[in-house]
Amino acid sequence: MNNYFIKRTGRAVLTLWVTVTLTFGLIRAIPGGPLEMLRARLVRQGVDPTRIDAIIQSRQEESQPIYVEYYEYMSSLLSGNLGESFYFREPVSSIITDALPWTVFVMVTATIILFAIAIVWGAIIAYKEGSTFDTVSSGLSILMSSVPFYVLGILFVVVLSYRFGIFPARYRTSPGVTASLSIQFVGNALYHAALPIASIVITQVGLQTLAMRGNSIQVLGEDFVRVARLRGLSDRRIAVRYVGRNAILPMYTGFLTLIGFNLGGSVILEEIFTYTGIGYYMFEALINRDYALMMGIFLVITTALVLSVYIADLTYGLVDPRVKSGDSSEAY
Amino acid sequence: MSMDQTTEEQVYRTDDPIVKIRDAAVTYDEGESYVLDHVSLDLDRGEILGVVGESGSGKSMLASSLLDAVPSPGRLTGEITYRPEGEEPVDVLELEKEELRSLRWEEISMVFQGAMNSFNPTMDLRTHFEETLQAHDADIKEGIGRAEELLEDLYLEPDRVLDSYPHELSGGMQQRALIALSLVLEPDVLVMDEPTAALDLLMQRSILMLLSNLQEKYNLTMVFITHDLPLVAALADRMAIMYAFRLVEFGETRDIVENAAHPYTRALLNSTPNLDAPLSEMKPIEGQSPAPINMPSGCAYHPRCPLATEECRTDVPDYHDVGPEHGSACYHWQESYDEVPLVYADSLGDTAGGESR
Amino acid sequence: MKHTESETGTEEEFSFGAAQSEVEVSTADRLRDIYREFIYKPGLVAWEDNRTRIGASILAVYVFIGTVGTWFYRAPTTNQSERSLQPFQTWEAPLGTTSSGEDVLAMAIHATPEMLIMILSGGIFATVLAVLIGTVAGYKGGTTDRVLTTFSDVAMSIPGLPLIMVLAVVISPERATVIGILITINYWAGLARSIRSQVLTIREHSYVEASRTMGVSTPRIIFKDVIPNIMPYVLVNFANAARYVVFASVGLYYLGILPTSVANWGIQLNNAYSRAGALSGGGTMYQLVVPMIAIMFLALGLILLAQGMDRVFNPRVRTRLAGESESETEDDEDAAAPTEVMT
Amino acid sequence: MSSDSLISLEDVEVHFTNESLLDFGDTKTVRAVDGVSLDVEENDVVSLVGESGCGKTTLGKTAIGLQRPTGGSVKYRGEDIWAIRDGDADTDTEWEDIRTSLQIIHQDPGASLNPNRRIISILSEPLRQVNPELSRGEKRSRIYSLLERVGMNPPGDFAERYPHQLSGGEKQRVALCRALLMNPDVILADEAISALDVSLRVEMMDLMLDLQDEFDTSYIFISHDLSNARYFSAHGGGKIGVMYLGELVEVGPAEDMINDPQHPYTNVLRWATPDLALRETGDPPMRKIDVPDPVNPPSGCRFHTRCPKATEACRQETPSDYQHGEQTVACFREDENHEYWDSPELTD
Amino acid sequence: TGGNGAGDGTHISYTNQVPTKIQYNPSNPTSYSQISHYLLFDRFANFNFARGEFQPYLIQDWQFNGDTYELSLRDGVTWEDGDDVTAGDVATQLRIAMLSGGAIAGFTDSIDVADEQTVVLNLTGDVNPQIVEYNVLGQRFMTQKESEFGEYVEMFEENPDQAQSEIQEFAYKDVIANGPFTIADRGNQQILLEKRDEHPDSDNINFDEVAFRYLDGNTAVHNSIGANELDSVYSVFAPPNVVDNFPDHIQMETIPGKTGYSLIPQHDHEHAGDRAVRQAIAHVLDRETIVKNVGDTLKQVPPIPVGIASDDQERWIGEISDSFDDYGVDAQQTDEAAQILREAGYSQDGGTWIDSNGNTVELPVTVPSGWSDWVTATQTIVDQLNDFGFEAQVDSRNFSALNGTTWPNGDFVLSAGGWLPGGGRAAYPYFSLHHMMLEHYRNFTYNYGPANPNRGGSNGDVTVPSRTGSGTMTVNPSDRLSELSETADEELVQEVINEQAWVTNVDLPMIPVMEKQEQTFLATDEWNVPEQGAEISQVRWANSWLIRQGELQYDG
Ligand SMILES: Nc1ncnc2c1ncn2[C@@H]1O[C@H](COP(=O)(O)OP(=O)(O)OP(=O)(O)O)[C@@H](O)[C@H]1O
Ligand SMILES: Nc1ncnc2c1ncn2[C@@H]1O[C@H](COP(=O)(O)OP(=O)(O)OP(=O)(O)O)[C@@H](O)[C@H]1O
Ligand SMILES: [Mg+2]
Ligand SMILES: [Mg+2]
Repeated sequence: MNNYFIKRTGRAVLTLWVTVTLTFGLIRAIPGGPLEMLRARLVRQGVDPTRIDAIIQSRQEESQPIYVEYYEYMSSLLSGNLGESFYFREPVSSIITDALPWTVFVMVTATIILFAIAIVWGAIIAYKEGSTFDTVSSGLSILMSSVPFYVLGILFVVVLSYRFGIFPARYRTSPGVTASLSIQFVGNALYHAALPIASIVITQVGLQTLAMRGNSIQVLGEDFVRVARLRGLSDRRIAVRYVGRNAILPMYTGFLTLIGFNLGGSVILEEIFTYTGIGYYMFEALINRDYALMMGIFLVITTALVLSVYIADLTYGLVDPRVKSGDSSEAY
Repeated sequence: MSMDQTTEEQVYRTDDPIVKIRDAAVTYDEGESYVLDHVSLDLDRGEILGVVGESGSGKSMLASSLLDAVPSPGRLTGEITYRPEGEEPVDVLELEKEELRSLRWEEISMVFQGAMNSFNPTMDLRTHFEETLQAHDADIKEGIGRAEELLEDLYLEPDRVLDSYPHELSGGMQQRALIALSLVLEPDVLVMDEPTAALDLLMQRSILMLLSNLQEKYNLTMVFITHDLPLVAALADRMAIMYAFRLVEFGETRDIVENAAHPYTRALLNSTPNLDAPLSEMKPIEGQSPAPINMPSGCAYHPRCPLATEECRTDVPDYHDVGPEHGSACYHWQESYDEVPLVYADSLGDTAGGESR
Repeated sequence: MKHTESETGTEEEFSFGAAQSEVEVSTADRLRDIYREFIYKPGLVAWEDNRTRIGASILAVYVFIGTVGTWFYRAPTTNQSERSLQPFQTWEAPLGTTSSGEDVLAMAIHATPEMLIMILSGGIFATVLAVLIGTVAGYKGGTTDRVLTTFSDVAMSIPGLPLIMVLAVVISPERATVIGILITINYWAGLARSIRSQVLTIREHSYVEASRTMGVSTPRIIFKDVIPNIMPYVLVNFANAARYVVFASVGLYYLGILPTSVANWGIQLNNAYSRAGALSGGGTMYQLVVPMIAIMFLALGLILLAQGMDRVFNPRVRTRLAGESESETEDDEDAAAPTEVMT
Repeated sequence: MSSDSLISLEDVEVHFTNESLLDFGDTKTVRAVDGVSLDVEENDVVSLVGESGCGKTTLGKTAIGLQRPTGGSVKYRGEDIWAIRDGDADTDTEWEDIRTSLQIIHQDPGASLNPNRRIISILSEPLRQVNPELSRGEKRSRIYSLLERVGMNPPGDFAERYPHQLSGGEKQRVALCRALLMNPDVILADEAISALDVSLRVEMMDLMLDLQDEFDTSYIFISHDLSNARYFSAHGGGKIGVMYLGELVEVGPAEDMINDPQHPYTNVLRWATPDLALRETGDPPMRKIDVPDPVNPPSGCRFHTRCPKATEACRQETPSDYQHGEQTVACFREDENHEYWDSPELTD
Repeated sequence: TGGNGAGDGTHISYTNQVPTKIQYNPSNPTSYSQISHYLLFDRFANFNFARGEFQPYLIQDWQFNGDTYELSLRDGVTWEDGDDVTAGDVATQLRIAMLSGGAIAGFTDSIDVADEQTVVLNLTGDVNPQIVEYNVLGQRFMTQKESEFGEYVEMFEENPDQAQSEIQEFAYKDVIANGPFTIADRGNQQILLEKRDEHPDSDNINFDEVAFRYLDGNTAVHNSIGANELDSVYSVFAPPNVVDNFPDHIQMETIPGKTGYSLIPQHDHEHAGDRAVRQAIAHVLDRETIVKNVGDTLKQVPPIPVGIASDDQERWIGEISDSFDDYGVDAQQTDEAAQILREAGYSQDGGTWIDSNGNTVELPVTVPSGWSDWVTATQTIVDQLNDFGFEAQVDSRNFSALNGTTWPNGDFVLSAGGWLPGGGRAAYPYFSLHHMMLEHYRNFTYNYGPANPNRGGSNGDVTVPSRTGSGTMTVNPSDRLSELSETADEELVQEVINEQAWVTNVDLPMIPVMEKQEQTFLATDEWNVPEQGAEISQVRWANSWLIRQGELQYDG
């Protein structure tokens, strides 16, 4: 279509490739390959030692020189094949297909909610700059940001799940609830996602609110807002079209990249809530040295990150008329 | 000093003022110091008034006062009366929020210093026009028609400009578009606060020229604020000179230029390069203008004034009648003629009113 | 160079008008200058702002605990007190003990120095690398820029937490410094990118051009003209990186991914969770709460400092508070540095 | 063009090719400076005037070696500075010497001083470059005496301040001091007074002119205000150049340019320069207000789209330089025999 | 009953595997079922830890006849598809085990089907019948039906490599059950079993469903127990304070884990390799305190540091236990330790022990990070060693690094490691002594002289003071254990065991510290179960075994 588009796409692809290669190398460097982990697991299962040796022996043949593995991995990647999970004995792609929607659901919902809150709250604080409300809100924002999301997650589990039993402590849905588009299913899924989402929202909303506050205060000081007031525009319109729009714009890329970032954070979050999304499997894969699965999930998260930055770059021109796509609108 | 307020007698009234300003004062610190120090002035119907002063002398405060739009947390006191033709006078500072909203832009509108930032960068210009019309319950179609005509009067292509975003226009074009926006509701009074400061001279002059055409066409009353005295000289009917938040001299433009009766005005005139005059020494004004927090006592200009006497140091001078409609807040206005000679005096005679090549 | 050719001429040229009496600058003066410039005034400004004041106090408490505190308070060992003591029962172990009789307070206190080292190393690593790459890329432009930008692009695209986890397993870091660096292994990238774009603007400033015109060397321009300008931003991000180090390290310890050779609140969390059954209502919540509070206050201190810090480096605010006069009032303070928000 | 001019520009072109500044897709070339020749002598003052965006700054920076021209040559004392820069020149002149000899003062007094450094530190920088052997005390005393010289008393007080503690005029003086401490041959004053209050401009210009004699420098003075340019050039005994869309349309001694402008565009500038004579402003002596797009400059004489005197010939053909007394003018009206006189006037 | 309102008597237990991923082919090591197969398939026999012997189940009787070993099947057991469970099925299962490298291959020539109900193992030469018994019956479930798995046996004969890999790949998910339950439903969160009325023991069961709910990690299980969501739990670790917090109706059963924490010395190390130092360490350790620190519901204290599991010491060496050194079960015997060290030429320098060369005795203890009970034990050990004057510290390392490099390379001074091989088998001293002296199952290269070469040893002799009186004795553990494995003579068995146990007690190839306890929890509110500690519950795992035996019944 045009120069910038092609260049930017090229760079995204290059980035992906380098990342894939790098992670491929890194993951191979993990001490204790899958076989050692398998041995450990068999020992724990009480399989008799001679059989363990036999099993390990028979699996040994599976490993190949690293460049062959790399070549094969890359070529099968290109054909859409992510390989098979060593631990789960299942195609990686099927594990990811099963897990990814849930993670995306939690993280995207959380990020959208937190931005929605941050934008409204931040704007209101900005309007009341200097008031007690401002002081209290800013203080609260800072306070909330000083809690790591997993700490809040643990607290939620302890208090809301274990102590009071208000929310479920684990799972994507209750046992026995099958996936369908029924209200029961959706409601159940939301119910189970409530705590993970809440722990992300609450711990991350503070800084975004402060950012929005800062942006809004800056915009409020702009001449065009003053002129708009003089022109007799309604306060509502000024708040939305003038202050809101211009203050939100700088947060747009932050929004997309935070989604990508949070996908990476799902490793801890899902572990705490036993939420079998990609983060959960990432952890399992790491523990079990399941290279293929690890790579697959790594790749998915990386792609999400690259993609979100890519989309941010390409679409920034659409949301901000000052920047035509292709101008210096890099997300970072 | 803030105690002595100008009395009614000292105001040079005009017959049919469209806006009467009495004792307008702006303070940012509960009256500790004033950034507009009790200014009284009449704005004649249909005239162009030029307000000239150094940076920070309170010009913008005066301009904002006319619309009761002093940036918060500033406090405006005094009396500002708007007298529409054939209707009851309106006390601007007493208006309800809604009334003020309709007074602004419909009756008195304003072009700001720095047009570059007067448009919402994320909205095209048509929307700016439409929302303004809408906010004042005007007919949008008719209004846009008027806007197109105005833009054309300002040498702009209406369609292109209306469909552009602010950043797609050059500074001069934005400035003209802003002028069109300020006139779209057909106000009676247009206040312009250094509308051209950021532009190059050619554009400034072009806009000035267009403004005088518009003023005739729409029968506008205009207040034109600038720090560039020669710029307004050709445009304004009357001029008001501000120094340190006060009005120090006012009068008809020709009177001011030829017979300035305040040492500050004269020094200002002297420091201005002048093309038509033979090359001679121009004289800068020594020293700096005061800040609101440490204003000199008495006449604020006395630390820089060659004529300053003890009196100047202690008492704020009243306005002295210098000529018809011409006042000067100086005890020594008469001496100033000789003590501060106008360096271009010689050139005035033969070129005044003459045609340029 | 010119001065060597026309030494005397230059001398003459400069000996104009009112001869200046000898201007003596003693070393003491310079030291006092430095003190005023880099300690007294920033301190004054910092103190003026509630956020920095509280933030700095909190951090000071941590530093105190991490240095002096570890000297005065006993190190944790097993069976130093009765097992599973609840908090506030005895002076011997004010915050209770674990099920193997370790003093919980001692554990929390003795985890502090390592955490501070981790923060420092991570923060310094991330910011120094980001500043280096960001400024060089931004200032140099061209191929250098393209290479460095691609490099940071890639670094940024690798998902941070998973990468750190993999690396943690690969190298099993045992030293706090290494862990700090590991955690910020790609944190710098985003920072480098935003520094780069700021440098792109700064390098167009006319004072930079003036320096170039004078033939000032590039490194000197970068250090004198460019970096001081991004300093507030960098420091804010140092604090943010530090907070990230706290969060990530504790998280990784909690998950049991980092070796337990370094004392850490995350290990306490992990113990409380997996051994003491704090989550299951074994009456051992205090073992969970103590490290949580330690983490949260440290993070709070860092955020407060970050939020308030940009003022310290703004010379405008600095001189105003230091009681020097200002002749101009019209310019506003520089807009606060944009806050890069990443957990 | 004499080769012993301090600086001589020959047929200089500066074209900016930008891929994404205006629109993505095909690249656009801004012809910021197009075929300009100009000499700056020792102790000379050359003022450049013209509308915003006409290329004054670009030309100025090219002249002092801050901008590499895409065509033509820039010579310093007869030697091509870019050849020296690239090490291609066969000469003793060092790039460092040239670099220190050509200095700049910027328009915005605020932006041209590093807000994080004290005045003393800002002013020490040039001495560091030129006289690195000076002791701290010596540097300080030189700076103090120069500060006194430009009227900043007491220097000790000013030296310890930060830029934001100075007024606009004072900042600009510091910028001037900084340039002077390099002991330069040429100072480019790019709109150096435009941002100052009217009352301060004259003072600043006078100061610069005073120092011109003391320091033996030449100035390239950029302004959009013809009267300032005249004041400066006339007092410095130099010339004024009028630029339009990257081209130099008229150059000549200051007084001649004011009193007897030849090019219609010079006339326009003259019209635009306000004075106190209270003439009726009248309509501008041009057909359009807005400047054409520098990416697609008009054919022929670039001014033809706005020129009140343009004819069909101006659209077709580019005028060459004509000599009118001491002025050099690029307009057909100087050539009495040109077909210009016969072609139909442009009206749109 | 369980939290999910299965008031009709669904027994809810837990699994720590993602239910959809569980598979039931024992030859496939990945995702092999950990609990549900206890109800889906009949086990050959069940080892009772209290009695120390197998209880017949699918295999009703077993007979050692010198060169054959005969197994007799229970009558009336059928597969879900209607077929009977036959000797052919049992033979298939055993053949696959033998062919795929199981320990059976070590003493079995071939496996024959004598008749519908009888399988005969033809033994190779002399073999200790106990060893055969443990290997054939231990932890074996009737899963590999001949009609389903028979092809692999053939394949093994033609192409062992292919067979090996194919059978390992085969994820047996659509199972044909033969136990009292079969799979009704699997979801992401639970696997649901329903009763099979055809099973001979189904009459013992008065409820229809068993659900294994997926719970990840001990804490989740603790909480579910606390929240009354589970009716039984197998093998979960709950420290005392957690157990104390469980509702009153939760009954805990423990069985010995037959494995546990010991310090494995690097015998090449100048200090750890010195018997005097090892004995000193053993004296210095207060095992009781260590176990208390870790949690006494989780661990038990081995009465004597010796190569025999704690509970089995009484049975095997009970009569002569007085002659063994217990090194102080609940005391830090520092005087004894100091004396031993002094005699061996060590001395104290400002509280710290140095050897005759003046080198400080530094004893870092390597432990897998994240194994929190082991880390706690290690910390306590290190503290005790430091108290005594050794320079010890915790050296915690990544488990995979330990497993992959540290242990196989012998890169440690003292390492935490298991001193028993685990499972019912470990109750027989042959296995535990073999594990301690010859071949540690986790690939520890600890360079103990008598150990097998692949563990850094040379199968050499060892000389120790004689147990009964003065003088010393020199034995070759490797040879003696071989003897043990090949004899059916009870006296010889006892003699070798006594002798080798003594060697481990004196020479301390490893220093046993504690033994793991496996906990099982049973809810008694709606379920009738035997009283706590009943002999019948001392099995793996009580919940499944009691159900089959009619000892766990719904009473809601
Ligand atoms: N928000 C404010 N708070 C305090 N003082 C203010 C504020 N805004 C303006 N001032 C002061 O009011 C005085 C007058 O300001 P004003 O803007 O009217 O000057 P001006 O004549 O328009 O100057 P310029 O030519 O620079 O626009 C100045 O001294 C300024 O510092
Ligand atoms: N670095 C650059 N890249 C691309 N285009 C440029 C660059 N610098 C200048 N230009 C363009 O070159 C033209 C001339 O610019 P220049 O700054 O020389 O004008 P000027 O006469 O100094 O204007 P002003 O009076 O506004 O300072 C303008 O159209 C400008 O947009
Ligand atoms: Mg103003
Ligand atoms: Mg310019």
